[in-house]
Amino acid sequence: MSKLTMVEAINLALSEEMERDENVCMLGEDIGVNGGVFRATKDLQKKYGEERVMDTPLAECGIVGTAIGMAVYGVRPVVEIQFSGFTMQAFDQIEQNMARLRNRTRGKYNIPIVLRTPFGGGIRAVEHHSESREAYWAHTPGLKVVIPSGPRNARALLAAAIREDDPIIFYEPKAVYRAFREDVPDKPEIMEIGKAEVVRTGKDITLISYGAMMRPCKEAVNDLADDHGIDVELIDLLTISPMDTETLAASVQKTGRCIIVHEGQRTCGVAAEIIARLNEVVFEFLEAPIKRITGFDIPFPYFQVEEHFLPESEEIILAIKDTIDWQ
Amino acid sequence: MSKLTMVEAINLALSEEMERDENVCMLGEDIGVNGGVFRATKDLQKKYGEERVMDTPLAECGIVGTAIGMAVYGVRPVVEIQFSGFTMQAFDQIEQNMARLRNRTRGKYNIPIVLRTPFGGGIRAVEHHSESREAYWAHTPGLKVVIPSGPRNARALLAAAIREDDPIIFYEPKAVYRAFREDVPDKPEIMEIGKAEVVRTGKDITLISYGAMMRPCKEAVNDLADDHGIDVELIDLLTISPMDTETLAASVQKTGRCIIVHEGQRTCGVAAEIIARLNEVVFEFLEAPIKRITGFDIPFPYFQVEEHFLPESEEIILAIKDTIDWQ
Amino acid sequence: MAFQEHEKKKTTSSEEVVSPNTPSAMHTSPIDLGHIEVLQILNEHGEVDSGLEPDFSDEKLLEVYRSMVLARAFDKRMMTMQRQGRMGTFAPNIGQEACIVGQVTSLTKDDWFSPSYRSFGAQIMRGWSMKHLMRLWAGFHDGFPPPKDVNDLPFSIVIGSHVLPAVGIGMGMNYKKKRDCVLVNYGDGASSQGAVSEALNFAAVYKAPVIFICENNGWAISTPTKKQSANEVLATHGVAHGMPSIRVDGNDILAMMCATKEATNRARNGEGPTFIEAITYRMSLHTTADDPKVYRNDEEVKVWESRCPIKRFETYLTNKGILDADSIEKMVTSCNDEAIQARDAFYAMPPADPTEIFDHLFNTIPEELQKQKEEYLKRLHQKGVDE
Amino acid sequence: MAFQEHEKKKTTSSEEVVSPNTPSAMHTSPIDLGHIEVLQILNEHGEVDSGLEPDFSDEKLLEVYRSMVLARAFDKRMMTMQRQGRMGTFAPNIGQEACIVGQVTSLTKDDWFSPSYRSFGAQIMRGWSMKHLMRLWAGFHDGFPPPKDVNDLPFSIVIGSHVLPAVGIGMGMNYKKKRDCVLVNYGDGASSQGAVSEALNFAAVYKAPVIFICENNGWAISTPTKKQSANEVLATHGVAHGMPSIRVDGNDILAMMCATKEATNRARNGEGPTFIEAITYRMSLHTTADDPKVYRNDEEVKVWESRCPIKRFETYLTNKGILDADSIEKMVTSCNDEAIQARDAFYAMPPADPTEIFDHLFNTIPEELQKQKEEYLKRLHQKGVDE
Ligand SMILES: Cc1ncc(C[n+]2csc(CCOP(=O)(O)OP(=O)(O)O)c2C)c(N)n1
Ligand SMILES: Cc1ncc(C[n+]2csc(CCOP(=O)(O)OP(=O)(O)O)c2C)c(N)n1
Ligand SMILES: [Mg+2]
Ligand SMILES: [Mg+2]
Repeated sequence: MSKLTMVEAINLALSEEMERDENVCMLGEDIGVNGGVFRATKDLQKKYGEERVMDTPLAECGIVGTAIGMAVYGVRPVVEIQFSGFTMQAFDQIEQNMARLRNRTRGKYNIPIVLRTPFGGGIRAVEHHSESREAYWAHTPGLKVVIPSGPRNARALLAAAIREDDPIIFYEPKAVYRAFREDVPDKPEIMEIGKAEVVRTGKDITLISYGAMMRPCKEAVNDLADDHGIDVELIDLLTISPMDTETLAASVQKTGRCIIVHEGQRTCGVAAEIIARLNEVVFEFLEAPIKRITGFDIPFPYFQVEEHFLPESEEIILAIKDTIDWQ
Repeated sequence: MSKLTMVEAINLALSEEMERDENVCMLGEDIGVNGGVFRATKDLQKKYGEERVMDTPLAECGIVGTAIGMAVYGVRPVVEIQFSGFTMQAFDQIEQNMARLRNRTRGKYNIPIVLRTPFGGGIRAVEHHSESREAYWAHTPGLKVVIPSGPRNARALLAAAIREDDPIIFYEPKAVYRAFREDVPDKPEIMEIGKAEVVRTGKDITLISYGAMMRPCKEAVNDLADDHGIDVELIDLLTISPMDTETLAASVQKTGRCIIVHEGQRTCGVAAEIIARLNEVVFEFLEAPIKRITGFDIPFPYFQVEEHFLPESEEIILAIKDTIDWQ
Repeated sequence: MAFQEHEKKKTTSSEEVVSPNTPSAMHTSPIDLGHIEVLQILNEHGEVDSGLEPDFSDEKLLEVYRSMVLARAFDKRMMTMQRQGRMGTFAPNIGQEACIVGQVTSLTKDDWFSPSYRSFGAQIMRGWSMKHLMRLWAGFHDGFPPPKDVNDLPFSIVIGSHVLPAVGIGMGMNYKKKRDCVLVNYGDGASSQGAVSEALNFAAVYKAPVIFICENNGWAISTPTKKQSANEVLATHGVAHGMPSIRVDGNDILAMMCATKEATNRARNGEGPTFIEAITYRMSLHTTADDPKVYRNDEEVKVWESRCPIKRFETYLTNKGILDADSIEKMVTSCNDEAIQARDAFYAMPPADPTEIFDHLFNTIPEELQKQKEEYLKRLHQKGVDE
Repeated sequence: MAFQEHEKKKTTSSEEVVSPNTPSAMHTSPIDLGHIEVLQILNEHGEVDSGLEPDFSDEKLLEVYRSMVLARAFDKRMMTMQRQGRMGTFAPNIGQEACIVGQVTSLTKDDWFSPSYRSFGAQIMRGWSMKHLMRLWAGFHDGFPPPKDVNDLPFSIVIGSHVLPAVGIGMGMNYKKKRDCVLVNYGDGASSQGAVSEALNFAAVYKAPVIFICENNGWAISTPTKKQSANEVLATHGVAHGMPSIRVDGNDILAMMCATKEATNRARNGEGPTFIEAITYRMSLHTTADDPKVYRNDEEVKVWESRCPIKRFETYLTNKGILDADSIEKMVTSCNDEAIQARDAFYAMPPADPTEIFDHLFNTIPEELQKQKEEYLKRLHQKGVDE
């Protein structure tokens, strides 16, 4: 056991997977000598050489596009996009080839790519550096979308992602990178992709979130238990797509009430999808409208006011109380 | 009045707007001498010259990116992307500049661009030529997304879009291009963007759709009225974003039941958003789960089997009956 | 061949140039960009430049000739089928047979090929049966996967989007220390796509064993090359990214064979990518959905008829004594027959299976998608579509 | 200047080349790519090439000199503020002042400028107050709109994404028959972005009045130019797209002024775009979030210190009798003071208004968004944030 930050845990998983399988390689901007701008790939080039940890030219479409070819050829590239906002530069390759080449060839070619990229706000960065656009990827057939929330699940999910034969968008909540340390077992650990985790069982209401928003959610849950005797069931989605509808539905079937929290913009976002599914499968158990606390439908604001854009625990507490009182 | 196809009506609107305002210009691949691969820009270069109807190099990112600059400079570009699948090539410019440059400059620069592009299936085209990805744009703050369903509203909405000072994604349902003719008034006509249209009032259930899917919806509505005495309220969304929640909510408040039909993929699609909103505002009036009949979460299939991917009236009829019977 | 020499020269001159982050003084002497060699071995009249004439075996030459004739026969058959409503929209390769067939003549089974949609002749040479290609263009899912043992990507529909993956395959070869290579072709239109520039850059930076064939056939649908680029010498794109670059007469099969042979040798020797601009001409429609009469005049087409790559090669082979009028006729007949047989075999194939469209997106179909599949199967059942 | 002649030469040679869709015979003679001129007027020691020395007025030279000194003073002030936690992450321009200031010296108020994030000196010259720039980099929304009457785009954060819009502005000038021009700068790293290639192509095809300044400062964060491109002469990118292209000593202010003057003249005369590769060096951190010690050695930096653009210019101006040790010192002090005053003015500005983040996305806030704004205002209210 060692106490690691998320960025250290990611570094560990990368190193372990490169050690385990010589076909695992990495591509990205400044990931070599520099170890990545967040140091997630620190020392990996030193350990595994320039051929396996490749600094690339400054072209995200180029990175993803060539990684696709490498994957077709049997290599297993882990791609780092420096900030998730710059995945837009590679949108065409992601949507047209990475997500579809397997389908296009009816399974002749696998595309085992993990596209790692830091997302979300909270670090006082400039424009385009705080995006949460996981809904784009969830809406794109052929991708799996994974979002860890802490050091331990980051390491275990990343390892699982690297071993998968299908393309994965691995969104790393950068606000969590160095936010806290957590015990991480010495031995490599794997967590199944596609499963949500019930972080705390409760009977009054279901609270669903993921990534950095798990922090205010946990705060809210604790406050509500301590101060108001409200017993919240908290679910960490972990995989955005394919979504673990079963776990969500089972919870809401029990509690009858639900709140969803995410940073990403609202319209056609992940919360909309969760609401649609719950409406489909547990409609008769719903006792109040499902509420979503999400990013607003505006660009992520500049950092002087970004704190106001991000959902906080007070608002979650109010929403939960409102929903419980709803009739 | 003349009876026009949708593609003729679009051509008419383009011509009228270029006539009206000399700052309106057009950029796109093969839109000049060739008149566009669907002939939507037929004869416009002859009429307005090469400087106003510009054939571009084969680079969608280039087209959108330069149109943004022209817009900043006070020109009003109407961009044609040959098929909506190729807007992926311009995703970065759309998301990072077209949708945001006004916000970034706090209104100093307007971006009056209309990005026209044919979308949807049903014409037996090759891969990437049948995409319906309107949800990407609805999820992107700063864009308006407009989708006509017939010749007359295509002409009136396109004219309105060209006169707007904000960027608009104008998705043209190519299956409708030549599907039928409709009376189009001689005088230019404008339809307000942002308003859904109640195409038929009814009391039993609300059916919401847009674009080419209005056809099977209308068929279903007629069959249900004729054969089953079911009175459906049919709404044509027309503007996907910003969404006319009010009109939708008013209808569902009355009927208590709702079905949404679109071709686009399901997860985080437009139907999910509609369900989320109705859940928020008319939860207490809902008498059955809202159903969505949408594209599946797979790439649009190749044309030998595409007909099975697209929703048809039989299925809509069944879904409506199911929803009405639900308890 | 000439362009290797040129490459040497260029390297020398670029070594003189100051490397900005190497602490050396600023050079002020002009930087010589060198030349782009232009290669033609058989001229329009089928006359051979004896100084450049390669010594391919008669069998090889005949095999290549037959491939060109077959490509044309296939094209014609497809066009007939399309006009009869029994084929989807497709892009004829007529007039470009030398370029298309010639480019793959130096590839082995271990090499990879990433073609554009206008590559019938090459795909047949690579081992795609005509029946399979018909299946593909008729919109059947099972037409897309390349045949077993054929290392190809399926053809690219999104212009330019296949070039980066091709470079990635080359990078994979380096990664796995294989001495094979990848060949990718794309058009003058595609050369405008930013992703293609990025591909050139990555290939050069990583010395990936890639051969780029830029098929400059004068048109991108209705857009002539001179409106596509202010520098009509598209080979300059290769130079800009620091790789040996050459312009080749794409209607001259010998030039195409020689240029690609040299390029594949370079690639296998670890010398990195090569850029080949092939000048050719799209004789027919852009695709069957296109009407070139709207945007180009017949005279231009006529001039290019006289540069026909097949006729030119016939003249050469006849002069060489390998062919005569009789054997030409026989060859044409046998190719036409083969295309007709392929058509018949294609018509005899089973209808599309509508049920499998969910099955290949992921290695294992996720539970949620499985539910959608069941919904879909129910739909098929309600429609009475046999499974 | 030399590179116009070069341009003429190139045009002639490229006319010889067969235009693929023009019915002419295939040329087989090699295509001469010509030369890229390299311009330096002041060498590292501040010695002037008298044959090339321009005749700018003393006032102009002093104004430009002061702008360079001010740019450096501003940089230093920002660095201090950043280290004190009172400024956001930013990208210092130290060492690149000749390149950055020089490039805008020929622009008028009617021209447009589309800068990268490393363009303080140029932005100040264009009319941005230092206080305004501080506001921008400190993350205030009101820092982003260019000042009234300043025709700039806000600086680009997404590498290369501002180049296409800049070209579009040039196309707009053509559309509106204006004889102005646009200048856009970007780095060696940005040169790898496909969108930048597309921008060069569009500019050349439409003969847009655009000046491209590729600031080759040796590094893109930790990536040296030689890993960015196999052809380190980035000016070749301009050649590939068919525009006059030159390499300039970017630490030589006179060369920068002359090269851009000529380019703006060309643009205004309807002769289209120009590509200028400026060789310079990033002396400091990539941004304040970066630690260059991890990836580059100090010796390289030291060598470039000796090529300091400000010192070099000082030597020249001193030799010319326009400056002396005393006036230099005064200038430095006055610039430092100006930066301090800007800082104080910035500190005195009101805090950010959190309520306006919904107001500028659209011309009229849509009803649905208005509802979200109200939700947000309620949140602010609950948090006790004063409006
Ligand atoms: C990204 C993208 N944009 C547009 C199209 C539509 N389109 C198909 S072929 C074509 C022209 C291609 O020209 P070129 O690259 O010269 O190849 P050629 O057809 O001449 O072989 C266009 C514009 C497309 N398929 N993909
Ligand atoms: C599209 C995109 N990718 C990555 C980044 C992160 N990034 C910021 S600056 C930079 C390096 C830029 O280098 P260069 O273009 O040479 O400019 P310089 O910083 O040297 O002035 C990178 C990779 C970004 N801002 N945008
Ligand atoms: Mg072409
Ligand atoms: Mg740089």
